[in-house]
Amino acid sequence: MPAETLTLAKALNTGLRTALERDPKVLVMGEDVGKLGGVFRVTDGLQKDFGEDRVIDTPLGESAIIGTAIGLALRGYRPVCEIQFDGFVYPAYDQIVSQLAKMHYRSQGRLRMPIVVRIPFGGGIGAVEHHSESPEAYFAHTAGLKVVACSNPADAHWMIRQAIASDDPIVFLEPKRRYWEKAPVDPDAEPYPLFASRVLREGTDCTVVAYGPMVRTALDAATASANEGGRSLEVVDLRSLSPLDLGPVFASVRKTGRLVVVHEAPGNLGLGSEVAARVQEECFYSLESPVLRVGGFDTPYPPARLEEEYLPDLDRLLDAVDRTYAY
Amino acid sequence: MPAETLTLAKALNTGLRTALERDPKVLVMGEDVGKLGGVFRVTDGLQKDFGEDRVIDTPLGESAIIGTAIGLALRGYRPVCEIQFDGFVYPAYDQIVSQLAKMHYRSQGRLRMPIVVRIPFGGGIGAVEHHSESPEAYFAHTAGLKVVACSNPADAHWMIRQAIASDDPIVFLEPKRRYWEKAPVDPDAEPYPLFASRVLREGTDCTVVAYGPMVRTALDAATASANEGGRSLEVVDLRSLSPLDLGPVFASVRKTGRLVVVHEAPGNLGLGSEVAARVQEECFYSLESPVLRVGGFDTPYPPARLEEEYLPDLDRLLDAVDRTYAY
Amino acid sequence: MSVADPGPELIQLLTPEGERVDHPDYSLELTDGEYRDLYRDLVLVRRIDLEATALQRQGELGIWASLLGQEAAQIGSGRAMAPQDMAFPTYREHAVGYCKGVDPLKMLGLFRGVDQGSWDPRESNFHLYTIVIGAQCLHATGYAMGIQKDGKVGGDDGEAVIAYFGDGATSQGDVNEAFIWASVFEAPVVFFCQNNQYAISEPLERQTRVPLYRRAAGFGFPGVRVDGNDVLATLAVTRAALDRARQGEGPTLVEAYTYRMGAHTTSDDPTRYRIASEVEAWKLKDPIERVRSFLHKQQLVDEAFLAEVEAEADALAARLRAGCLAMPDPAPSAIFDHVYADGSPELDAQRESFARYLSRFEEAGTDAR
Amino acid sequence: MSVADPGPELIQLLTPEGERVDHPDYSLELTDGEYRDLYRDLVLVRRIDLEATALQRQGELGIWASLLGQEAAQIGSGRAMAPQDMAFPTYREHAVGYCKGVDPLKMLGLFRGVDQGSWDPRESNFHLYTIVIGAQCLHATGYAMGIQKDGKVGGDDGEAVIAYFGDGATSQGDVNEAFIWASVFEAPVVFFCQNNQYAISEPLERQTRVPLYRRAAGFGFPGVRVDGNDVLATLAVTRAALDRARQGEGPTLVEAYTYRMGAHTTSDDPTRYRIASEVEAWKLKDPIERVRSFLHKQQLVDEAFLAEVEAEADALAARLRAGCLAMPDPAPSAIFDHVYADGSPELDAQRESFARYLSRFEEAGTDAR
Ligand SMILES: Cc1ncc(C[n+]2csc(CCOP(=O)(O)OP(=O)(O)O)c2C)c(N)n1
Ligand SMILES: Cc1ncc(C[n+]2csc(CCOP(=O)(O)OP(=O)(O)O)c2C)c(N)n1
Ligand SMILES: [Mg+2]
Ligand SMILES: [Mg+2]
Repeated sequence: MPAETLTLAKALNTGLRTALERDPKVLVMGEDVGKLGGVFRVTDGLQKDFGEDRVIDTPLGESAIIGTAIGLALRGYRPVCEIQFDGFVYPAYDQIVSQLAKMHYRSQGRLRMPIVVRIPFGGGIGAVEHHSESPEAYFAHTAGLKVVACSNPADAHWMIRQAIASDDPIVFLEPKRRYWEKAPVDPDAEPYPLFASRVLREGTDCTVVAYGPMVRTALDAATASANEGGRSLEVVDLRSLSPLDLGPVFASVRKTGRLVVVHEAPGNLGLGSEVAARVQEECFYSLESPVLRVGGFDTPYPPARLEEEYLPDLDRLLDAVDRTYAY
Repeated sequence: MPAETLTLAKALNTGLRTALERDPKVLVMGEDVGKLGGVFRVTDGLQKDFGEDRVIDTPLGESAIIGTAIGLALRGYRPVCEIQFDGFVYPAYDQIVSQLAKMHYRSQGRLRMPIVVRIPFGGGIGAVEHHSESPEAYFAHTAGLKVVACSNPADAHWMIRQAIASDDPIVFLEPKRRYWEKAPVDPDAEPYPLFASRVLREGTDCTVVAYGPMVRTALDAATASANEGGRSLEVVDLRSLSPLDLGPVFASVRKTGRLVVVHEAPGNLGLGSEVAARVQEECFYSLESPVLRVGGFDTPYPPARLEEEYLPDLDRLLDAVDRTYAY
Repeated sequence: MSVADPGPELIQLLTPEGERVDHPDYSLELTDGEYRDLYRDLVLVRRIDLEATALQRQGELGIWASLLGQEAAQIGSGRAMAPQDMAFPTYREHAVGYCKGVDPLKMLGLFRGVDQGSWDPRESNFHLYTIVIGAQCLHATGYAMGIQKDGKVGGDDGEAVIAYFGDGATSQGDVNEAFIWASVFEAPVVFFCQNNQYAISEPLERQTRVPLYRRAAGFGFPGVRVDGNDVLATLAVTRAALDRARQGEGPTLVEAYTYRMGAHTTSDDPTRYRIASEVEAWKLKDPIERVRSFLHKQQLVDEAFLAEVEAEADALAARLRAGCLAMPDPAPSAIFDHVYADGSPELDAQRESFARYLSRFEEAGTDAR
Repeated sequence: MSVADPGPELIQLLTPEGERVDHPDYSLELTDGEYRDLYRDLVLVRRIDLEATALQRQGELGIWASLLGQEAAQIGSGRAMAPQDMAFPTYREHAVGYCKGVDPLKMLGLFRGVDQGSWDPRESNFHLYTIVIGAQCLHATGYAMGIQKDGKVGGDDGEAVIAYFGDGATSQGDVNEAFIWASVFEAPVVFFCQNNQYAISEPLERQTRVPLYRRAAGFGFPGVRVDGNDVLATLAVTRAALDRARQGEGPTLVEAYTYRMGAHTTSDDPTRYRIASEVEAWKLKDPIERVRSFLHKQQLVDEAFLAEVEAEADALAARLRAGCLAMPDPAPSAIFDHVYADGSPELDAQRESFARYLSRFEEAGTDAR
């Protein structure tokens, strides 16, 4: 297949399709994933082609979606569970943190949990409450889980395939407001490793670390800054939130001496805090200024008409870059 | 009443009793809290004295404990919910993060949630799986909740009373392995503010930040270090994990130039990361070495026979202090 | 028998053709004026719903969850409540809010994205919308336990609670836990399930193999299935259940058998998962038409009355529209309001620093990029 | 009727006095040898339990969850399983594990604190213990769905699953969700509830107002109540339910009506919440005594056989004790083993740095302080 220009949602869809085609043990399950193809159409057409036995419209219960997926995995299946929106994963939290995350450890490696929990996450789509959450830290803090976030169509396609192929339970975060962004996807390319961060743009003045929906924002900020004759930003896409792959970040900070981490989730105990804690430890003598964090405020996600203010944007990001120069 | 020497568990018990006596709207509810008095006897005798209507043995369901407590709060009650062990709070996670934490915000301040969720937390008691967890970061990352942890009998008594009196939902963490430690409790003393950290021991060489069960460890380390003619440690008990009260920590670090944060929870995205991130931001020029974190490893809590190795202890703490001198 | 077949247990007092029928267990005596009022209610709430849908189409609301087809289930149960009774809605009970005296304009705020519920539940006894499926059933049960503790059951001043939820919601753990607690504590709560046959795209068969009302028996309390498109039957059945509750006889599950005539929300495309003929068949059971034909047959209304109701609906729609358009966006600082009752110094600091940040743009006379 | 009264619906094939009785729906034909085997099973698992309790008292186990009084419920259901059937236990099903061929010694590991389950569930078809109440019911249901997908229902090679849980567990959302899924998907799973009358200190009345087996009907599948102290009835009822499941007829709820004769666990003090006379009354229903008197009456056993079983029990207890004492503590590095199937570089780094840290003490010839 040649590279095709796909939306991020469609790139996920083709990734899921490939996985279903290649491994009869792969299942897709969740609310409205079948006939409807999911509320974002990520699973569009899959039930039609793979049948109700493999693409399963489930009863309305997130705990049961994960709990039965665990049972299916024990029986040798590889379930890909869709949680309809970020804010609806919490009823399944117990099954995820107490069962899914611990089964391999508890069983001394005898029982594998090749389960992917797909979650459209983040804000920016003008939705009502519970549809714009960024719960990644709740999962990344949980040993036994792996957590990844894609930021663009090519990664979306490859990362979902790699996540399904992995024998560990993976929380797979999809930047819902980027579902409709397009880019070429080459399904035959050599994939980039799943659990690796990636420098997306080189720069010399300040490192910017982002993931998921904020990667686009970070790249835009870098472009804006460059166009305006401003600072040269190096942008790193974390991609894997747990485990973190900070080698490239350390290298970058040793070069630039400055770091801003950006995410939509509230700053308090967000991924930015972890990155800051590690970078100040590893790069203590390289830092010219403290690591700064730009995140959602430490409030519940506000009503949609306030989300533009709530969410970090290009300006708040560049403001933070400026502030690293004020030290 | 004169000061009495009480165990931490008994100090909580007298605090609950006082709250039940003074406010008829206060309720105690949970699994086995009535006739049995709770598996740690923290609610011992309360049902006998206040009746089944106010001290309620509930059906076995954590989601319902919190969910009905929310309804009771809407009706004007002030429920104190007991979660039997840290590892059993997750079935209630949705009610806690999506409902309890957000109700006041959602209602524009019209609906208050004066609910306390008591959780015995942490390890060190030789228990089986799910009985030794440290879930504080999961709650502290959640805007709308407040999270506190007591470390000694006097604080336990006062903090539970203050938490019950507060109009905000509070996750109240009790260091279960310190339940049996004794100290004088003066129920008439002027209480220290609930949401404030506290310097428990002054020192000059390195600041140590701890909370809950690790406070004892930190104090012991400071004593050991002093006795061995080693470094002089300043020990700060965080007490409030959200909001954080880091003023005293900043002041201490400006004095000592060094900081070690210790907790039982896994290090990745633990409270230590947040403290490190903030301290490097606030005290960038005062730090002589990076902030170091000593925590549980990033694994599930291991079988009991390994917990002594897993849990941070005096040696690992002092080792970290030493390492701050290696920079 | 398919679970989607209502079966003989369906309680009906008014047929789709507008015939008044008797039921051995449920009777209802209404004055002519009360019949007319119910008709007015039905027409007005349908108009509210249509106007809101139109506002969404025009970009004035972000999304709208339509109650089209469920007017009778909501008005019947809403009008069954005494003022002191408390309702816990999902996101679709606009007509119940209307019965509880909440200004429909306020119910638009959440869908417009300017707030997350702006009415005062303590005044209206209509709780805020709950979007997480099933969660409110536990709140309702706890609230009902509070009524008991307040001694407001069994006497003349008895109070009761209704928890609204959908057919899909019956699969959530929380809803089943609410059944258990309500039963064990004999809480004065009515579980009112609007079985509108779908949970977004999923038909009832994905949630149960047996009629939903039967779920209750296994938890130790009665369950009944009522024709949710029959406002009279819904009123009678819900009133009886509320009375039972307020008299201290514990919970009841009412399954209001109805149909979601529109899309799940304005974001949904139901043609992907259901066939037109099904919708057509349900049109014949329209909850308003049957009342209209009853009123006609009984000669309880004349053209003037119908026109008056239409005019009232027009005026209400116009007020809604104007009010919606005039709804101001909240100030950015509102992000920080009401996170905590007792405040938080950390958050105050964030609020201030954000204000400083914004004021820099204002000073510079620029907008955010 | 109190929920704690078993009622006439209790299925029994062997009375507490050791009389064989008939039941219209359940029959059981056993050979003499099979009767004797059941007796041996009961005696051996009680001995395992007593020895473990003793080991805990002596500090060799951190805690123990005793099955005392529930031997028949567990042996009856355990022996009802075919080898290919899969069991999902709580933390109390030691006798089921025994039936599935798991070495009882392995079941001590978790309670000693050296592991969290060290047998291979894929070999024994006995899943690891699940401590979080109710969670395993969903795992069992998912596993049963997998059996369906594998085409292992309805044919000669049919497989089925049992999910074990307690009376308290019926209040958990997960258990109710499992009922829904099993029903909707017609999964080959038997929900086996050991109603031992208590959830720690809380009596059955805190969980339900009606007998638990009735819960099933509302979810669309049969529920039965069997005398859980009657190994024959439990065997017959469970076997029938498993056969139903493996033939593709979907789930069954079996409520095994029994009693927890001991404390909840060795950490518990039941004198705080129940009276001695209740325990005494249940002693008369002892699951082993009734088999013994049946065997005696039928002259199926002689003293030599009984002595042989005793000797076997003694030997087993001795082996358990010796094995338990010899169980080594895991190496500290085991903390880091098996967190991930595919590993994690971060964790490898932590493992290494911890090893370096420990080796410093070793070099210094000191222990941790
Ligand atoms: C816990 C949770 N999971 C998923 C959703 C997404 N969702 C919103 S409405 C809906 C279907 C609800 O169906 P039903 O209970 O029948 O109510 P209806 O919308 O038909 O009135 C779903 C799955 C949600 N809001 N909450
Ligand atoms: C989710 C959860 N909440 C609380 C506990 C603590 N706990 C352990 S056993 C138990 C009682 C269980 O009662 P039941 O289901 O009847 O089983 P039994 O112990 O009687 O066999 C409780 C509350 C737990 N293990 N899991
Ligand atoms: Mg519905
Ligand atoms: Mg029990």
